[in-house]
Amino acid sequence: MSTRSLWRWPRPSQTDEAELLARAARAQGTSLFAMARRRIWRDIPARIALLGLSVLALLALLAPLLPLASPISLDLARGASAPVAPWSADWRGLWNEQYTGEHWQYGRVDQALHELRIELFGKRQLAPLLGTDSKGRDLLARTVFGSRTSLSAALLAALTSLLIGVGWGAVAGFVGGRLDNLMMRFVDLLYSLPFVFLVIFLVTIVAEYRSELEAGLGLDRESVFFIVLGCFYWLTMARIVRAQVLSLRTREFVTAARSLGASDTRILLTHIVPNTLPVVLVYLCLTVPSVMLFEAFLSFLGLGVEPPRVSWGLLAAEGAEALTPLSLDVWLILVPSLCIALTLLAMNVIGDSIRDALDPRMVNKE
Amino acid sequence: MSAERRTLLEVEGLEVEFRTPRGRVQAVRGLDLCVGAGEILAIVGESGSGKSVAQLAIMDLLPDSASVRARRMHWQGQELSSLSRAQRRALCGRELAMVFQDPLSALHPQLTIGRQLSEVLEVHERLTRVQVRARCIAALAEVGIPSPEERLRAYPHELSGGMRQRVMIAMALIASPRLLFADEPTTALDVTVQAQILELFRELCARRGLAIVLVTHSLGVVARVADRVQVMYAGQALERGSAEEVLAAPAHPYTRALLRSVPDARIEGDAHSEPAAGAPARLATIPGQPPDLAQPIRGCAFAPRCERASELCRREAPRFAPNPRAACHHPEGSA
Amino acid sequence: MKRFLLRRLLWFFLTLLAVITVAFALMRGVRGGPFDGERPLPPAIEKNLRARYHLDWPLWKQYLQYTGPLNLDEHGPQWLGGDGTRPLGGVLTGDLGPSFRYRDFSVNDILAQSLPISMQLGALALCLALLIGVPAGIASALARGGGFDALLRVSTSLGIAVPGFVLGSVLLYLFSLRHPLLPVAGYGTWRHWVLPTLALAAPFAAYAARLTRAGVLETIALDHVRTARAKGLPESLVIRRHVLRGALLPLLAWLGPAAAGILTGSLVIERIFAIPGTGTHFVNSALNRDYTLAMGVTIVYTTLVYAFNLLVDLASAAIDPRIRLEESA
Amino acid sequence: MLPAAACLALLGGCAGGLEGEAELAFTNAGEVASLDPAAITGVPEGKLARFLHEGLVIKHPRTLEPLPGIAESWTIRPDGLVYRFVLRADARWSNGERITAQDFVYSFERLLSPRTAAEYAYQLWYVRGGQRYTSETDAQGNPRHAFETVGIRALSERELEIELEAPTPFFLDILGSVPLMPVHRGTIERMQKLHPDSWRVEWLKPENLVTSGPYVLAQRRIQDRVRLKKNPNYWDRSRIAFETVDVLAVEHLNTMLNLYLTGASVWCDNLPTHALAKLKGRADFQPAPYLGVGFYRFNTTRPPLDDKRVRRALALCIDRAVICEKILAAGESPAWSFVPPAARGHVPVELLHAAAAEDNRAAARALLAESGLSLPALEILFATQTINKDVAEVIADGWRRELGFSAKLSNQEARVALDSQKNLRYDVARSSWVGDHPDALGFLEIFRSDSVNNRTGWKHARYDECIDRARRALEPERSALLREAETILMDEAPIAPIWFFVTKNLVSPQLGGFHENALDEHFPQFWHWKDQGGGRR
Repeated sequence: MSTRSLWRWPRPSQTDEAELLARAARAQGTSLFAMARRRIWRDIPARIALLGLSVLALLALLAPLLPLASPISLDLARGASAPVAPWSADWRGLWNEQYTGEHWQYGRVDQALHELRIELFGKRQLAPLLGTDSKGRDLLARTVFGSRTSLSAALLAALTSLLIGVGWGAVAGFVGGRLDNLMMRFVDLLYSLPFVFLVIFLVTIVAEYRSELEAGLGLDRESVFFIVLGCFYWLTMARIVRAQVLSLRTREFVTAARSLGASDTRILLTHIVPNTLPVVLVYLCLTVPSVMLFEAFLSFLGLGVEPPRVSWGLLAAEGAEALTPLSLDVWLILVPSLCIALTLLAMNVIGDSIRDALDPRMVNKE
Repeated sequence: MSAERRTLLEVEGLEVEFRTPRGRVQAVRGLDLCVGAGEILAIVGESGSGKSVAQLAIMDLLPDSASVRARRMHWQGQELSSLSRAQRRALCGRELAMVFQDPLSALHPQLTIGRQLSEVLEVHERLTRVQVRARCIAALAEVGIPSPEERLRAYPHELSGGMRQRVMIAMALIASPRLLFADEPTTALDVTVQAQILELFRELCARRGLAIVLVTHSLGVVARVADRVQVMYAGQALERGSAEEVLAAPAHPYTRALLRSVPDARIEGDAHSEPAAGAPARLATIPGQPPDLAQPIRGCAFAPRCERASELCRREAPRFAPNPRAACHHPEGSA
Repeated sequence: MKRFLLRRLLWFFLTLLAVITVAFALMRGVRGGPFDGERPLPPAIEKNLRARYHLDWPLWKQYLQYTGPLNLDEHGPQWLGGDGTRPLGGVLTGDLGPSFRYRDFSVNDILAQSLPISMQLGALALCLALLIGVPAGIASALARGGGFDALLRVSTSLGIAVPGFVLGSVLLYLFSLRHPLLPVAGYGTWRHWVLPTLALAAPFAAYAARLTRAGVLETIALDHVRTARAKGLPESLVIRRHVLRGALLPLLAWLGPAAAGILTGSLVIERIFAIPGTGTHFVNSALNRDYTLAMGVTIVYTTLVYAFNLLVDLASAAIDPRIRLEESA
Repeated sequence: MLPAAACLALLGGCAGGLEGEAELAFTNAGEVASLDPAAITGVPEGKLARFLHEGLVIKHPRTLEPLPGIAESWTIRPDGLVYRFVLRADARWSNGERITAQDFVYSFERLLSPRTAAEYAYQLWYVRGGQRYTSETDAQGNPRHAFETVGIRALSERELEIELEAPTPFFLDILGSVPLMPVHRGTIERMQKLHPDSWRVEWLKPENLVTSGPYVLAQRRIQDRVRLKKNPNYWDRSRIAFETVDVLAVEHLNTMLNLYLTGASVWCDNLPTHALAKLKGRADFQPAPYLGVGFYRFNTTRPPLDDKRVRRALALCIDRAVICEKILAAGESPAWSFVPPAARGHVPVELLHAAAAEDNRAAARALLAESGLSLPALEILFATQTINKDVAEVIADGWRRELGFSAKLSNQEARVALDSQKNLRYDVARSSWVGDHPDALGFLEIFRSDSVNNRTGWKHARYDECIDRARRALEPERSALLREAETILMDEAPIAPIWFFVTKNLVSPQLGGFHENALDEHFPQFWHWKDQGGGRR
């Protein structure tokens, strides 16, 4: 009885092996993310939300290029005027030639965009379709430019909260024991600090060392302001990631990886952190809206973005001021609030569909 | 098998269909079922054959995405499908009861055992608190739980797997129902505990005249406790009969293939099961895969995997005729 | 259980001490003092003023005077050179010091008057949020995918999305200015409470609805709910006892931080509706550099956050026995 | 359900308001710092104090001329140094005790004493030995000099004599101001003994406070309201028209306006800027000149701002008309001089400027060219408020267009901005000044070289000499000196005056006895409903 018969499957010859490898290459396993992407794409509301947000981001990015009025040029004679009702607008009045070209300090990219806009449109600009505020400034332009601040505030703060929060939570959760307790107590401490003082303190620090910060790190007050916002939002992220890591740490695939000799840091980075991503992503979609609200809240208190820059929060705060029996400028509050609300709605919808897509239990359910 | 057993449940032509993103799936395609008092009917088949879905359909516990149709579904002469959902729900626990596979997740993690037991009595009978406690302790004792009075305040995660399954059974039987559906009750338990639970089922049948519909995929369980057996495949019954008949002389090729794939089962006079000389006893497997229930099935569902499949099998769906024990065009002994 | 409470208390004091220290350093780091005005004071008067509130002492001494049990000024204990009339003082003896801005009151007074109102507004808003949010969440979970579910998901997203002051202003405009049904602002009869409570409760009702919906969807798919039905329990009892109990855990976990959030949220609402709560002091004490009041408010805030988190832990341990208290300390 | 029950309990418990409605209610900007006249700091405190306390004199509601208050009559020695007051026989404290000259001596000593650390103690530094008494203290912070060295003496029960350092024409106005109002010695000392250690000021509590003015304190809740009741023992009680008055503490300008418009308040003294345009021309909104000036300070220590031609050019190139009409929009008038026209007995000296804005711009460009200096990107510093931002934007816009340099806006939190000004850490800074009494000296003295309020780094020997001599001089030499000082100020232009303040009172037309005046001070003694007649003076 030759040993061959023990080996029931014939050993593949060279040509078969090449063919096997080719077939293996073609067969593509669908990773959880790939499946999730397909599910999100099929989820109609999520698709609309994604498209809406990307259009918004594009508009914000190319704002200086668009033929909009200047967001900061005052037209005191006009004062507050109502938006042009779409059905009554005679399209000839859609454009006018009064572009003043005033803008706040632009970075290199914005400056280039602005010059391109001057070449393309010259003095032409869109009429104040969304009306003007009490100082005659074009609300449409201010909303678009405001979206730059609000979106970058949200993204930068969310990014900060992502980096610090996930890092902090992962380490605390993974290491556990005394260090974990200490790190979490620090989080509790930060939770209860008087945030208003913190904002004033950091904003004044920035004002003081403005020149060094701008020259050294290229950070102007605005981006530091966003990072400050971020510093408030990584706390909850850390807590959520820690809870997730605590449960993941005991799972079989981690012990398996450790049994194969993987170092702790390798396990943390390749095994544990990627597995927290679904939860992190969902919470991120919640952080971005709450950062926008916090920025609006600070603007309401006058601690928000530094004039002449503008943000949705500032617009909403100014709009809220205008609501008195004397003035019926309701649109001043509706436009910015609607923008914030729709962005947050889109974020929540995407957050929901990500959670449903990545939740293993939901995979086979309708 | 005594003939005078009153038939409690008669089901004819049970069909269950699920709406899923991948289209409509027929989980049960025309099942007939009847069981009498004091009798254990075992339904055996591979996973996905629709055996659990059938039980849930009769108990009306399927999610909204399922639609259930049957020519007849009689419970003690009463047509079940004519009852309202609330009336069907009222039958559960009082007339029909059910026990599930995984006892840990089937018990409420945050409620004590006593609370989950007394709940059933709260709904079905008017008793004082003292009487309820007494009945609970009696129920736990009946299923063989030691010092039951101490268990009332315990939580599910504080008991072992076997104990938890006993609590499930106590909970199902506390309102003394006539019929118990058991959905693979012993699969999640280790062998020794499995035997005790099966023994418990036999006693309950004898003592209470309880009818049990026992769903399992293990022929060992069938051999140990079942009075009558139905073999299911792809949503249909392929063979039925008394336990001895089906195990000793299986009529349907699928049943024979199932029996061959059981490691220790020895069937005399069957060439396939004798191990080739010198080769290690290899388990016989059934080639191919069960059919995709989302697509319509023509003819016999087992045809693609049946070694006796003929053109007739592929064209025409078999019926329990001429051999009343197997729905097959070429049953055992006829070829 | 006692060991857990004791440990939690110990951690509370440590955190409080850390918060006071960090906040103290923070406040004194910010430029501008409590007595700066558009019209600065003649040097002599400024010197007297700073002496009266010991602002001319070195920082470490001011810190010890503020927190320490011992009173370090001239009324302090004899062995410190004082006349012994008032040996004890500072936060550890419950004395939160004078307010620099509201000279007639001590911080204890201001908090004693304003805290109950803020708590009352917060509690009312939270209860209203639960009363609206939880049933809505359950209903939309049970009618999953239906019209009501979609409607609720949109309205909850909007509820979360609209900033507090916007909602407050709009409600004010509709129900007080355009149709004078309710008083514009102020604090008095129950009618003064309707609009502020609604404005404050809205975002929290939205959150409650979303969390409840997620919780119910998660729990209703569990096996023990099917067992409950198999036992013949009517559907309403199944939902109430078997589904809700598990579903409310995430909601409970969120209640802790939410309760603290209500306090800050009420800040805007109290400003618009002129309600004499503690919210306004959060910001004004910072802007006025009223160090002691700002510190007092911070201590209250920290205590409330800690108390709520403790309550949440105890409640969730009560609901789910598997959560052992030691582990989550 | 637990939340439902809690809801009802809370709703029931929130009828915590005061009993019944007050006859008259008006809004005051936020919670007052204190009711103690010696601890008064700002306008809101003054408004409330004038209900509770009354000093030796009160002021005519329209012309602010001193009128007899607790003092029935007074005589001034020809050299203007000694004032002698005779108190009313029927002047009573709210607890019935007679108000005596000794009460005023005690109150003035308390105001001057370093122990009280009163912010307005310098109001009495015009009295002989006053400044020394407050400033010079021993190690424990007690005054080094005895109070006898200060020129305040009670000649008898009803006669009080005050001796000044130098003749001060506006001293009677000072005596009418809030810090000079008397406090009841008995209550203060009794409360001090009962509660020696508490920070709480017991004698100011509603149940203890004894007052000399038309009303007494009935109830007080922080950030909500102060309820006042008519003082039964006030000497002029027959003329007080209202039994109860509510002073509402409201922070948010919009809320204040809404309360007025819905009739819940009869008067609000500050308005959100966006509402001003819509209120123009209404019967209840008649802004009047107010003794205050808005101006920009130049940091004269930082080149090129050390050259007065550059400063003059910047000052000329501000479009004051647009700012006053469109941004401030409450009827403010453009300011070309520093001392407001509302100051009594002073002819303002204006910055050299032409009538037409275009000519000023041309002159500014010429001045800049003549100085030959180029302007770097100047930074305009202002406290975080929308109104400051808008004014700064218009000015920066004008400088950018006319003088060709971009001005950066830097807003800082209010107190941080002040701190930057004090330490000369700014280029150009927004500032304002409101006088206590309608006299030019109060305005011009802040730019003395060593004055704490200068904050421009500008020093001018002749200017200092004019101010010092004016302090001691009598008319007509005094006003000549002041005019010369303002001429120097306008020539050197360390500051650029921009607008003169106006009052922003929105008052119900039914309220009689309420008149606009330069100091926006209003005395409730004269108030009444117009249709019911009542107190006429």
